Amino acid sequence: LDRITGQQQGTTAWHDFTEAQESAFKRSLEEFNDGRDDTLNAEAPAEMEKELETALPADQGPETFNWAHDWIGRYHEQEFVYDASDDLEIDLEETYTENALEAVQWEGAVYGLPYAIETVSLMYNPEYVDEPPETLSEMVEIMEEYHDPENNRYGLSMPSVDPYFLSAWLQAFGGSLFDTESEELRIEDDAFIEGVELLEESIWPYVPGDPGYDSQIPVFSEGNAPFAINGPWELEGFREAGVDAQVAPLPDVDGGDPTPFTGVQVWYFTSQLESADESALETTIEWAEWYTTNEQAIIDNAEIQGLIPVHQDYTDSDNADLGEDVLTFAETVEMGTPLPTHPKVDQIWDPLESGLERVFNGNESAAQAMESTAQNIRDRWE
Amino acid sequence: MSRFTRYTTSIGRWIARKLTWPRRAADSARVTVKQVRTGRRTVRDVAKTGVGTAGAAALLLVLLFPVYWVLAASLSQGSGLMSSQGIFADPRSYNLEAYRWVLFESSFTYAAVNSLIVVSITVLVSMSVIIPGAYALSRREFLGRRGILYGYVLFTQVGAGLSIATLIALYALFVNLGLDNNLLVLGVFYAAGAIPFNTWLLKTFMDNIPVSYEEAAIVDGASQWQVIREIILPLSKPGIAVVLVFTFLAGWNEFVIAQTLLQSHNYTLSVELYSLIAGGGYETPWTEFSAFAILFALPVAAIYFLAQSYVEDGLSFGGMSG
Amino acid sequence: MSSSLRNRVVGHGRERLPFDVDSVGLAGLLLVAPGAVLFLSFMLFPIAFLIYLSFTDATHAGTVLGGEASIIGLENYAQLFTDPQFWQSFGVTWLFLAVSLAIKVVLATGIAMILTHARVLGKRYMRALVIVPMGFPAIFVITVWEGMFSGARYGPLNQFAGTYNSIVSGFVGVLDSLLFFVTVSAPELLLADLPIQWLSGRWSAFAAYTITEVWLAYPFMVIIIVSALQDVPMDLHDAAKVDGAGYVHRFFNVTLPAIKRPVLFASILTAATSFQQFLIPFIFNGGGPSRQNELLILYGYREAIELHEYAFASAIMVTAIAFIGMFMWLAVKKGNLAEGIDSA
Amino acid sequence: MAQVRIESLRKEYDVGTVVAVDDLNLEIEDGEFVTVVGPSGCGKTTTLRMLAGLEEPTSGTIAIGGEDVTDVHAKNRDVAMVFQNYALYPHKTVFENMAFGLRMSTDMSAEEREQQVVETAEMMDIEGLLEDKPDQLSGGQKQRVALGRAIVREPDVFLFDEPLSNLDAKLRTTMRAEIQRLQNELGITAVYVTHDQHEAMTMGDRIVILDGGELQQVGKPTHVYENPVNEFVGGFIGSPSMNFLEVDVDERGDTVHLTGLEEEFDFELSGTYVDRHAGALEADRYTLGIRPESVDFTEDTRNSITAGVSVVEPVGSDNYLHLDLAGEFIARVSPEIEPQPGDDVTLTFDESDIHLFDPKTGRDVLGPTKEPPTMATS
Amino acid sequence: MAQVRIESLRKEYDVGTVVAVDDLNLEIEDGEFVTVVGPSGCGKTTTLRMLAGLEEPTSGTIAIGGEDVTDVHAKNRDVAMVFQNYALYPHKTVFENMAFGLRMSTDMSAEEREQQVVETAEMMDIEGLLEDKPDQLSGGQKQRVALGRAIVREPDVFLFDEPLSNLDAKLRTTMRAEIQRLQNELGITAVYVTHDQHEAMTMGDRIVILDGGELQQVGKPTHVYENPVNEFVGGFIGSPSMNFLEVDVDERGDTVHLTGLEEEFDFELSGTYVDRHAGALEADRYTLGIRPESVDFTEDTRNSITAGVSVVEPVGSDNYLHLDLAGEFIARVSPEIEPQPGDDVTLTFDESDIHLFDPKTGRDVLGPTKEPPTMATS
Ligand SMILES: Nc1ncnc2c1ncn2[C@@H]1O[C@H](COP(=O)(O)OP(=O)(O)OP(=O)(O)O)[C@@H](O)[C@H]1O
Ligand SMILES: Nc1ncnc2c1ncn2[C@@H]1O[C@H](COP(=O)(O)OP(=O)(O)OP(=O)(O)O)[C@@H](O)[C@H]1O
Ligand SMILES: [Mg+2]
Ligand SMILES: [Mg+2]
Repeated sequence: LDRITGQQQGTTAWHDFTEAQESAFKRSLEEFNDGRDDTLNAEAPAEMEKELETALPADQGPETFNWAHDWIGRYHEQEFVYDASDDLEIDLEETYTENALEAVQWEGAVYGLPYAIETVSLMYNPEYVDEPPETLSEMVEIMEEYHDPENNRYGLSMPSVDPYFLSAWLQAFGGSLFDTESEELRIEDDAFIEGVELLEESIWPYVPGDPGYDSQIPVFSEGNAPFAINGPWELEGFREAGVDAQVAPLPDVDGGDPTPFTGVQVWYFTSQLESADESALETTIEWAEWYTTNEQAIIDNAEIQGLIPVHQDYTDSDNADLGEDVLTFAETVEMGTPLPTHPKVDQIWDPLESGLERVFNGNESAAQAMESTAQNIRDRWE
Repeated sequence: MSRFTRYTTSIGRWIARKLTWPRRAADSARVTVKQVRTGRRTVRDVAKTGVGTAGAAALLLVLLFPVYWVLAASLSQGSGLMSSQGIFADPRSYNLEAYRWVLFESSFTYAAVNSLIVVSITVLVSMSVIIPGAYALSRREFLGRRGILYGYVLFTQVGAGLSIATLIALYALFVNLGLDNNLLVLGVFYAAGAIPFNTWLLKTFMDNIPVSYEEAAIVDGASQWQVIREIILPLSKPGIAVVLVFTFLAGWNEFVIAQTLLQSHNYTLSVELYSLIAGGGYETPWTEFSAFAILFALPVAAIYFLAQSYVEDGLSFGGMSG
Repeated sequence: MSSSLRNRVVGHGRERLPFDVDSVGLAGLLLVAPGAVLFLSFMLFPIAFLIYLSFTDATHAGTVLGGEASIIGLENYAQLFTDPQFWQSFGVTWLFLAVSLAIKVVLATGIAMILTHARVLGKRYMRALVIVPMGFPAIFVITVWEGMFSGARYGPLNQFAGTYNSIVSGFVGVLDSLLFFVTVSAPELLLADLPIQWLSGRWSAFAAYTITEVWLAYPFMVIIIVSALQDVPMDLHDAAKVDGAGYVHRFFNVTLPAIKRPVLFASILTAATSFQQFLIPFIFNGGGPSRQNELLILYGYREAIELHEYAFASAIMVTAIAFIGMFMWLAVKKGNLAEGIDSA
Repeated sequence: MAQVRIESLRKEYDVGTVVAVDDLNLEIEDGEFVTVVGPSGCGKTTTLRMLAGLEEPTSGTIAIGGEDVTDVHAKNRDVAMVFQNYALYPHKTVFENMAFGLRMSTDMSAEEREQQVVETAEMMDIEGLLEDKPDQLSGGQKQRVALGRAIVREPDVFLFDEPLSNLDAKLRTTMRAEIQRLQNELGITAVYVTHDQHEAMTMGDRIVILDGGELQQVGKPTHVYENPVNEFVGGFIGSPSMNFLEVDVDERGDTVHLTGLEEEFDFELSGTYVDRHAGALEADRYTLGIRPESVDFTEDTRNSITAGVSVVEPVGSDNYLHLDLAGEFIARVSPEIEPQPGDDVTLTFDESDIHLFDPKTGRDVLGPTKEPPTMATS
Repeated sequence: MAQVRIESLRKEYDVGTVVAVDDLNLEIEDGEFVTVVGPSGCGKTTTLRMLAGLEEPTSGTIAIGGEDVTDVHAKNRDVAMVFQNYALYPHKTVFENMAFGLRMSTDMSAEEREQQVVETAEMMDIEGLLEDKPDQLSGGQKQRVALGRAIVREPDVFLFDEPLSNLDAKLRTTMRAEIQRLQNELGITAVYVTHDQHEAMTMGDRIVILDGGELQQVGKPTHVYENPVNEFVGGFIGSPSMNFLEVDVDERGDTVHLTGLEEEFDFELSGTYVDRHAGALEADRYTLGIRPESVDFTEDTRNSITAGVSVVEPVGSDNYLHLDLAGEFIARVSPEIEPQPGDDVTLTFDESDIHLFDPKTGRDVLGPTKEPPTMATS
């Protein structure tokens, strides 16, 4: 009957781990729950973002969930998150890197604890490439050599219009999406448009025609492309498919610096905790503290998915055995800048993606597209 | 008991009839050859039939290509759907790995039980109001009959879109009443949505049952209830079968509402299927998705295939032609 | 005279059982009531709530559920009717409805005719197969078609296009070697430019929607038309043959009129569903590119769920419901479905 | 087995705009077989349905076996009806069809029911069909099952609504005999609607003729044939139809002459005849009715009429001569008489065979003298 | 307007398991009206459909107007068919129904078509219905429209498939006359299938009798009535049916006696009669056939037979006496003769009226002497 009426008990965490990640997560969860009176239950909703959106205001949501830090601003505004600064027992400054700590805070409140940081980087197939290219022009040369769509061979595999994957180049010449201080849109700036033009010139000619994620992946995983640009989560999949994918830092750009977005992975504290009973609050806080500091979890994350730790103990010491890949990703993270968290940014992604797609398809020039996109976004802000 | 065995044997015979076509096809082929040889049928005549049949079969192949494609994909574990080797993976590499995964490792079975719970409620509740409603609308005169009928016709096809439109309102309603995340309520909700179309459908069907059967029964001394049980219901069988299938589908296939109202431990199959695409990373695991989808759609497809004549009868708007 | 005869014909269906009128129809009312009440209780409240919301300033779900919204009158509607995106969605929705309906009707009629034709053996099995997709969950069908329309070179449809290209060039190549004085190369016009970005082009995405919609709805149409075709008296065909009518004339003069009403009926039903199509654009490309194909319901859904404009979204939904209601009402009136109500 | 008594029965449809049955009075004896005829739409079916309880009379009463059943629901009247289209339950076997009524209206045990059904089936010679469904049966078999279904209940009254109209001629003859035999054997009161002349004449103890919802005549078939009360009945009963001629009545001294209005024709009535009908011939214009078989040929020019033959229809046993007289005038003659179309023939008839109808009321002014027609009682 | 010639026509269904028409030979003159009768399932409809081109013969040829049309598609034959259920296009008005054939098979202009349709409609008296749809028409009106649709095309051949079987008796009589008048006027060859005795006898110039797919007899109706070639035709044509008695032939010196097998009955044939049929009476057992109207009553005990009366059926113009003889034996007598059931009557008949059928082949051994029947030509 419980199942039919579905009334759920206990403290809950929502997650959106992939299958590979899930087993490690489950292991951690078991370990955490072992011996606890109030255990933490895990659930994986079909579409976490939408479901949080309805469940939280209705008091039907989880106590915690994991996601990149970029929702902090909006969730603060919608009052979906809980400020746990008074409840935390851990010394934040001592434990997490500065970047990461900044990411989970908003106007002084602590809305979650960070456990990793990630970004996209270059990957290459050693069958085609001996040494990873140092500069973009080297990379273009190699892509040029292999690119031959007629025979199912491409230069690069990359979700081609998703701003997250393109951010390194879009922001290569000093451009950015949004100025958090002045709350102004920056995509019409010359620096940003230059970034788009760089894509047009050096990147897009070498990817498969369908910019979508699902279409791009197989090109690399089946060994039909020398390069891919993707995140640590895909590494395992590539290797399982039989490509000995290697990670490299993003190549330098003439006259600029590739600046990818980085995402801090966070266990959020939700507004559910405001009315929650003592034990639920305790469980949630303890879980976040435990997970973000647990060695096994950190190593699992690093090894399985190439997630870069944000725990100071593991970043400083090069001796920590986290593997090559993580170190390489860490190098890329160094170049990057955190995803903006301002609520207004939320309205930027979709229009920007459409705008980029129009340029990708050759329907509009970079400047035109950005101009109309900016207009579009401003309309939405109203 | 004997009734049960009678039903099972007749169902068995019915399935057997559906499945023995190769033998019958061979028989008629033999006869045709004989006819041509004895000059009873011209070669041209046979050829025309051959071309017609081949054309129809070709059309069918084209139409059902997506089905074939998913089927192939579900068997191609290890060589993704978007494989650059082509649409059709090498049949030698076909394996049942994905099905094993769906059945034993995914939450398929668990969600299937949820789906079954929802569907049984939907079917039970909707049938128990649709049949009397259709009967009354078809056979009785009462206050507001035309109004209700009009309303039902207007709402026949609005159900699905309406639910999306009123999604948030529904959610608010359910949450406020504490009825969200409740399979029972979800089932009842589907039943409610299925009422207008199916009531109207069944009513149209019942309209074509001649009144004289009822009159005969009344003259034979049957009471109102006996007339319904002994005459109307048995004669409405094809219509009821179709409505049964439709209400079943209403509960089995719906996804948007289920996703909104249910939490993941209560997901039905359709939401689980969707979370295969949407959840957990960027990439769609096509093979698993296909296997999952096929196992999900198979029962309904099988019912359709076997109940074809009922469906054709039940959807025959005989009274509407002309 | 003819009118009284007609009354008798039509009235036939209106016969009711004896002594019905006395009982003031109480029994009848009691029989329909549970269904009607159940339906209304699940439909009426949400609609009322939606209408209420459309007059408020609710933004994200929190404001709706928390009851923090306040009434602002018709502002949302004013904004809606001046929003170019609304008119864009509105137009493309009707276009989608019309195009997919036209294709559906023609295709389904064709299939139904073929699958009832005397020259086709095993047509019962083929019919059984052809309606199987009706049982597939929409979400499944749509996802599969999304895969079919993959813009990758090795997306299934692009592969077909590739095969087509090589057939064309192969054919031209044969021509070329036959006529060795001139060099013939495959004309660009005949060749598809591969890979086709189905879902990135405005019209190709629209075409993809349409094809998927057609595939979703054709089985229902086919069944209805097959049933209707089987009710066409053979005698009428014989009479037309004797009258000197060939196949085409028989189709237009005997078959078509006989299946007209069922087809009309099925058209209205599926058109109403098309109008509310949501999953196809939602799954395919979110109504893209650049919201150019954002069908009405998706438009509302996005405004609510993704853009956190619940009140505005409610105004869209209310408008959509109003239109679909009007459409059905007109269809019922003009399409004489009301006759079905009265007589049948 | 019961007497049926219908009093001032009236049925209106559509709020009185259609009067299907108008002030009908009729008494049917226990065990009697009554046939009901009339043109299409005259109210035959409506009357039957009111008897069965399927239609509520607008006014008037119906009594069965002395008990007023006007307000009794159909299911509580002990009548059985055989519908024109049989109305066999298509989803039930023949056995179940027949057992249904017993199951509904008696509290017999299953064995008793089975026994009774099987007995009846044997009587109807359909015991081999008991396991079949109606759509496996031929028309004649269906018919017999429908009869069997009615008979098995041994009702008070049988109602038949054109039960044979869907059958072919041969089968009809057989079934007709069968129904008669059964009704005789069982002695159940029966009301039999038909539009077949022959059935109406041969099957009924009495025949009821309706027109426009009103009763025209009731009586023994031969009596009605010979003494139609009015022009309608005269024209309706008999095939080929009675011939009609418009005549003037001309009293010339002692004798009375009938002279043709459009035809040259002078027919002198004998004195005894005139005496017998004294007082009847008051108007001076009548419609003269004469049956085709009463037309004789003569050489005599007195009391005769000469007409051209337009068509000769040989039907084997007789020849029908269509004559150029008063629109449609048919003489039935023996097959040896074969005039050619275009020939002139002279014909006459016996004064005892003629009918004189009042052209306004249509009533036969000579009619009632021969034998009082058994009119509807009240 | 054309002659129709059918040669060795054969039609099999279901891979030869059903032979619907078997080796049919028939020649129909230009302008002739031929009626086709036979029991249900004898192949009447099949023959007609082959003539129309709706069914492909298994073997044999059909020629219309001297031209072999066996392989010509229906739409290219100039025939018009009136279907049993009319088969009017339900969505077309009467006008459109009638104009459709003209539109399809001629290249008349719209005005010409309209003129022709209106003319025909006037001829059929349906010009007031031109704008109506078929379901607004009564049965008789539909019938006339169906006829009109056939007539308007002025085809080579008319085919009628039981066109009147759905109509009531009165309407049937009227329509029958109408069809005959029209066919006469237009002079178009017509083949008319019916199972109504009366229609078959009265309408046809010649009558064709089929049984089990085989031709039994062709000839003028009266000739066939009087001289059925075999027992089947004898029994099939005529209503009530011919009576049959099993008899032994007994040569007693100079005279020949027919003695009843089951009945006590001794009938002496006259010398002249025997001489005339010399050589015909070779077997010693025959089935004697005698028509109900040929049965006379006598007081004489010679050449007579006594039987009990079981039923007296008064049909107004005659009485039918059912006698306890040879299963079913009917005598048609005038309505004055009214014995009571149970009475004994003595009956006899003229030797010229009897038929003797060979019990094995069924052929009438006396038959061919009177007049050579017009058999099918080939
Ligand atoms: N349900 C009804 N509503 C309105 N009028 C009706 C109804 N039933 C019958 N009538 C009318 O009542 C009259 C008598 O009908 P009824 O069916 O009794 O005729 P009938 O004698 O049985 O004719 P038929 O020989 O054609 O069966 C007709 O004028 C008919 O139109
Ligand atoms: N399409 C068919 N398939 C198989 N058998 C058929 C078909 N059509 C007719 N028959 C058979 O052929 C024979 C002759 O049929 P037909 O319809 O010509 O008879 P009919 O003389 O017109 O009979 P009726 O008087 O009942 O109309 C019958 O035995 C019938 O069962
Ligand atoms: Mg009637
Ligand atoms: Mg026939």
